[in-house]
Amino acid sequence: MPLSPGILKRMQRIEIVINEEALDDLLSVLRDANVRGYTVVKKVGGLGSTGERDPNDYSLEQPNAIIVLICEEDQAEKIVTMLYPKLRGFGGVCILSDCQWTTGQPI
Amino acid sequence: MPLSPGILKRMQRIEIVINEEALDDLLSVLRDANVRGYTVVKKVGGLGSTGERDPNDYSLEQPNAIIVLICEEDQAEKIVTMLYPKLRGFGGVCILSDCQWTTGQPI
Amino acid sequence: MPLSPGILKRMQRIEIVINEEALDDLLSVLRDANVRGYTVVKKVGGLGSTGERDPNDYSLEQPNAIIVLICEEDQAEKIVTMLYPKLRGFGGVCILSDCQWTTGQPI
Amino acid sequence: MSLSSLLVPAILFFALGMFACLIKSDLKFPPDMHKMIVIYLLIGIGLHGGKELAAANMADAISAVYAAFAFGIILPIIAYIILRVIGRIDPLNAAAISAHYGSVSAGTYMTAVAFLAGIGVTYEAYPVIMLAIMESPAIMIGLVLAGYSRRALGGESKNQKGMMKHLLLDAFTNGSILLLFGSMAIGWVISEPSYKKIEPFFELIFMGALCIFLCDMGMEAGRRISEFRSVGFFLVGFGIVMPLIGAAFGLTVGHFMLGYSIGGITLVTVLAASCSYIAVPPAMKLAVPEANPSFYLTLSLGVTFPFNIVIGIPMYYAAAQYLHETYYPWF
Amino acid sequence: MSLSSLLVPAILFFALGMFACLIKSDLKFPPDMHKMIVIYLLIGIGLHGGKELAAANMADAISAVYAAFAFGIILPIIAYIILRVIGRIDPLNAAAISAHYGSVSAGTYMTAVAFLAGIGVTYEAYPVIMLAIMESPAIMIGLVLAGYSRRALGGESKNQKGMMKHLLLDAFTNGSILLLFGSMAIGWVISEPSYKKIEPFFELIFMGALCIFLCDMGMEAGRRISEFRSVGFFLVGFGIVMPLIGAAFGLTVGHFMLGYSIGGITLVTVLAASCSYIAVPPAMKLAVPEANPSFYLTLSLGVTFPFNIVIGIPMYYAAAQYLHETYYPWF
Amino acid sequence: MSLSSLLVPAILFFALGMFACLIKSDLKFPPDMHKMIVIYLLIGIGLHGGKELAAANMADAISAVYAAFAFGIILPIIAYIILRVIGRIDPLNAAAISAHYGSVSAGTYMTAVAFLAGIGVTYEAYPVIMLAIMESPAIMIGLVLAGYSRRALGGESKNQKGMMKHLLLDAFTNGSILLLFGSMAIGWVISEPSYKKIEPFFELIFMGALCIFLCDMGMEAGRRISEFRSVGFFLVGFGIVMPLIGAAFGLTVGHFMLGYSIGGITLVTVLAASCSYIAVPPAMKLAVPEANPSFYLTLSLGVTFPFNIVIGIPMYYAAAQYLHETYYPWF
Ligand SMILES: Nc1ncnc2c1ncn2[C@@H]1O[C@H](COP(=O)(O)O)[C@@H](O)[C@H]1O
Ligand SMILES: Nc1ncnc2c1ncn2[C@@H]1O[C@H](COP(=O)(O)O)[C@@H](O)[C@H]1O
Ligand SMILES: Nc1ncnc2c1ncn2[C@@H]1O[C@H](COP(=O)(O)O)[C@@H](O)[C@H]1O
Ligand code: NA
Ligand code: NA
Ligand code: NA
Repeated sequence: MPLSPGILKRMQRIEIVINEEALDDLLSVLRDANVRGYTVVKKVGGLGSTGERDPNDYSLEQPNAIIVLICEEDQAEKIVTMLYPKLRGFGGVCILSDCQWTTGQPI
Repeated sequence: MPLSPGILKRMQRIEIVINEEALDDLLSVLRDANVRGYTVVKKVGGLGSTGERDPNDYSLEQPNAIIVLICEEDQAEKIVTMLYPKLRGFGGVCILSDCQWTTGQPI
Repeated sequence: MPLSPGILKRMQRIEIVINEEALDDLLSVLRDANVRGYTVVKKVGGLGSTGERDPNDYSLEQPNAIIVLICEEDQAEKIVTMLYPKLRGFGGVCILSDCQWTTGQPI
Repeated sequence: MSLSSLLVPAILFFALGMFACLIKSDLKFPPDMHKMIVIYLLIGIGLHGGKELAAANMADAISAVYAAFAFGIILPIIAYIILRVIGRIDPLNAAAISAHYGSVSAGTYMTAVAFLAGIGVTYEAYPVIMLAIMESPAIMIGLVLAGYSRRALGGESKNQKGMMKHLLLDAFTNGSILLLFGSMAIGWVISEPSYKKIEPFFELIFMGALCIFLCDMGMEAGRRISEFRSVGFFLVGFGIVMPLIGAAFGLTVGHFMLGYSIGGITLVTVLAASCSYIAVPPAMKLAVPEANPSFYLTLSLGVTFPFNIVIGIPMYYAAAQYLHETYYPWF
Repeated sequence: MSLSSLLVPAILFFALGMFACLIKSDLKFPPDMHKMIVIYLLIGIGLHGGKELAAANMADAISAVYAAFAFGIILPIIAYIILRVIGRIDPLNAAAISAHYGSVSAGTYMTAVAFLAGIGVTYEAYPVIMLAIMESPAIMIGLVLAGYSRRALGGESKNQKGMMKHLLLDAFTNGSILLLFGSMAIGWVISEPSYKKIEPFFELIFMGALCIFLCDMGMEAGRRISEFRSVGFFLVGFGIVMPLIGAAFGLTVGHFMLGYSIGGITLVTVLAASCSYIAVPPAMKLAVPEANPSFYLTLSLGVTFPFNIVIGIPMYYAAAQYLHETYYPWF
Repeated sequence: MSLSSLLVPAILFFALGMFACLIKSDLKFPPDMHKMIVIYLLIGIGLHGGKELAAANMADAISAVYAAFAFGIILPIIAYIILRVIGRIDPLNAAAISAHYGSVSAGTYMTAVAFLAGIGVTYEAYPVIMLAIMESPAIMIGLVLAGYSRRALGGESKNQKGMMKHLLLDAFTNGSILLLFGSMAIGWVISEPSYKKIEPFFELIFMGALCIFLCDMGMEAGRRISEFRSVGFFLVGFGIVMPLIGAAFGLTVGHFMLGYSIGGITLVTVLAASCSYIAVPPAMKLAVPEANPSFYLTLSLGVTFPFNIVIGIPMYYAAAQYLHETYYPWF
């Protein structure tokens, strides 16, 4: 893209979907990894290996949470390495993708 | 990235935004495509060819839903081929992008 | 991917996270940039340079909003150029990534 | 009627909501709260109406049904003509807007009931049936007008019949209408002691809950009113004149044809003068997607609704009083 | 008991909800509204029960506790045997379903209370303790049955003990049970004038709020009932027969062993006949993840709950009446 | 004052909420429920206050306003000095925390009202005006203290004036304050029969709704209290001592200067002793972003609020009783 490289910076986008109950644990792992920014969407539904989850189910209210995290490549590596062993316990999904950060000041 | 390829696996991320009313139809298409995992965010707003949608509008309560789906490349192809003809009816958006799945066990 | 190029079209995905209070301002910037489609998720939490935000906090109810926008490359460039100076005021995050749009009719 | 009749809590709370919006307060009620109060109010109004109807005269009830249909058909046609001929509004927007004026606003109706209760005036049970009935014919007429416009514009006439059937079904299965009819039926069949058990919830605290609802509606109206520029002066004027035309019909029918008491005439007038913001907007969005929703929503929620709440209701009441004291009904 | 006893508003609103679902109305209550009403109803029922218990006999209260435990243990075992032997249901699903039938449904209980209030019948204070107690033993038995099944299937027996402890704790810290017990304790200790202050909120308007709750439950039941095909005819039949078996136990215990009045027998019967949809489903999802939730949820919410509401309660009442007038209690 | 005066339902529900949090129950009220009850309670308190004020003495009302301003200015300064001199807290956190103690907590005020109602004690109408007024001066003082600290720290003084204007506006347009003032005005102007129509909703069921609110606040307090470690022992101690200092002021002003009854003195004392968690936290987050919100929120919601609810209110009442019976007021 013809945008000046001062405006755009290559970063990694990490997206995690887990059981909302495990959210606090996950966030504390992230804090241990010195993460300084993330975004959380709660009351999310889904289907996975543990069956269907519906945040509004009358009897089995089981919400997921989505966490989105933008960070530099080496930090992404660190985070994934830290999360990897715990992810089986948490269940859910964790994906990485490339992105470009537009403000010159990455966190 | 220097992460071991045993930890990361190339996958496709499919993201769909549709009218919440069409969600059940879409999910049954996905089930037909043998999808074994997805994440759903409801009560989402937006602007599109059919105008503005606000889940909290007093009179025209019209929510969208976001569906995010991580799958292998060939399954992504299958899903897109199945969805393609129906998408015009559903309206909304369906995009694909590359991502890397971190637990060794793709669904 | 072996999918016909008639089905898939390269586009840009812009994802913005900002304070929900700044949403109206942002959307009017987008409207000025002639954007014809976007998706908005409200009541989103997160952590950033201005501290933690929890949409359900009893006293400091401070929600973020996520805006996702699919557009063509040159429009993405235009939007980023327009947003760039305002983003510092808005705070938050704005990232770009590549994606493929599946319906033949980009907005 | 003194000024104090305006100092009805419900109306004051509406004004408070508008004021909050005006001074850009961060006051905001949770969206679900709005939905919950609407559910509660509709059930309350239905139950009360049903109980009264159980004791009412069938022949009179049927006259009310006729009147409701007449309003639902005639008012949108008048509105359409005004919009097209005087306002030169494009046909499809005209059709969509018109449909709203053939229908009713439950919020306005309840405020009128609160107004009458506040000044101690009684009223007949029939207007509540009219309230429940009036959504559907207006939606149909809106669709007919849109079809007519489309043909006039030379467009393809779409599957008019299929749409009609679809909308008729929608109008019947519409949650609000179903709740109103359903609780009316329940109020009708249950025994007096049964009713007494649920009366504290559905009647005793009704007026207070209405205040919260109207405070919320005041904020919504304030938000909508600020968009009046995008709507244009003609339409804003229309949003004030059309309820007056409706009111003239309502007064005539309520007094001369139905022969109601002052309270009953006021309610019939309010029904004719008010304009839907519950069932008609989504129906029109579906049936006339070419029309701009911000036109009919601004008119309905931002102009006609506040006009009726603050100025209309006391005015209609005064007119009903005058008519009742001056003329005999025709029948 | 005439037909009019069926015309209890609470039951009619349940029917309205099911009807709305049947005709595919877009009527939908906000999910948070459901949670809020449940919170309100549980507190209301707990306070009322606590106040009555404060004036009650301890020995009698303890008999009620025994009965509650007996139901919670015996009924799931019977259910398990029927499911396994007659229905040839796989062991883990059988265990999960069984646990639900040893437990109770607060919604059914409250409807029964509304029913009795509607026909002016009084009842003892003890059944409300049974309501609060009966969730836990059923969960434990469900776990024992699942462990037994797993061993029978030759699978690894899992950490049965740890799970038991975990579930016991969960059953105690479960929000609904805590709310019920907590407000029962509060109702117990507060003075009469204190209770009078909060009575309007928790008693006076209780029956009306229950109507809204049941309307919502009617929609949920309607949604679930439409899935009965995926559940199979045997299970649907089981969902109707099992409450009858429970009712037989309830009638026997309520009349012959506890010696309650007609109202009290009816409530005990309802407890035995009803089946949990609040605390047991999440516990079973956790403890028996191999079982299919749509089985036990469809049975509980789509079959047994509506059966009890519409047919069961009046039937149990009639049976209690008959028993009470025909036989003497054993003690 | 016997122990039974502590067994006020509102306080017991607060304790139940804290207990639920302590045993890590999964009990959770929907966040919107909290907002809805706050809206309801603020309107209820405002209406009631307004109605009483309509019958009250203007000169006395003005003394109350003076007292409110005095508290709002003096208490934060005292708090700031304690925090800086004794606690060696950094200046900006000290400023932000101080502002909270000049302000009030509507929840504490309402609990005190419930407490007085529970033991049958009457009180003056003026404290409710103080409640409405006391948010704003405290916010201003907080800003002044922060500006002073920033200059003392040698930092740039920011646009102090612009911020002041902005916050003044915010304090006025703040939703909660607007609701309180607005409904006070409505309660003032409406007629007695009008008030009677909405009284069942806003007064009759008020105490019950307050119980649910306090149960929720108990859970929140429990959550916050668990963070007291991150706050440090000095601040926790401050969160208990500062309300006692405020209470001393409140007792003096309420009895000697305003000459209120025992109930009125108690309420004035509660206002002085309580600490905001509604309007001040967001204002301080905006005005003093350098301060750590978890400090002032933990203190306000986790320490001072529960202290006042469980220990403070009965203590302040006892002190008011003692003063009233022992000394004459000065004026
Ligand atoms: N392939 C997938 N794509 C998107 N989301 C998924 C996928 N698999 C699992 N999830 C999400 O992760 C949650 C937990 O997954 P699981 O632990 O496998 O049950 C699910 O409820 C989904 O919301
Ligand atoms: N270009 C776009 N980028 C992001 N979201 C879009 C876009 N176009 C449409 N949407 C979403 O899809 C929904 C339905 O679109 P439509 O069917 O075109 O009205 C909209 O309400 C938006 O939430
Ligand atoms: N690195 C990041 N990754 C994901 N979201 C972020 C990141 N940094 C900030 N955010 C989001 O943007 C919001 C505002 O950020 P800020 O203006 O930096 O406080 C935060 O509350 C987060 O939701
Ligand atoms: Na009308
Ligand atoms: Na049972
Ligand atoms: Na104070």
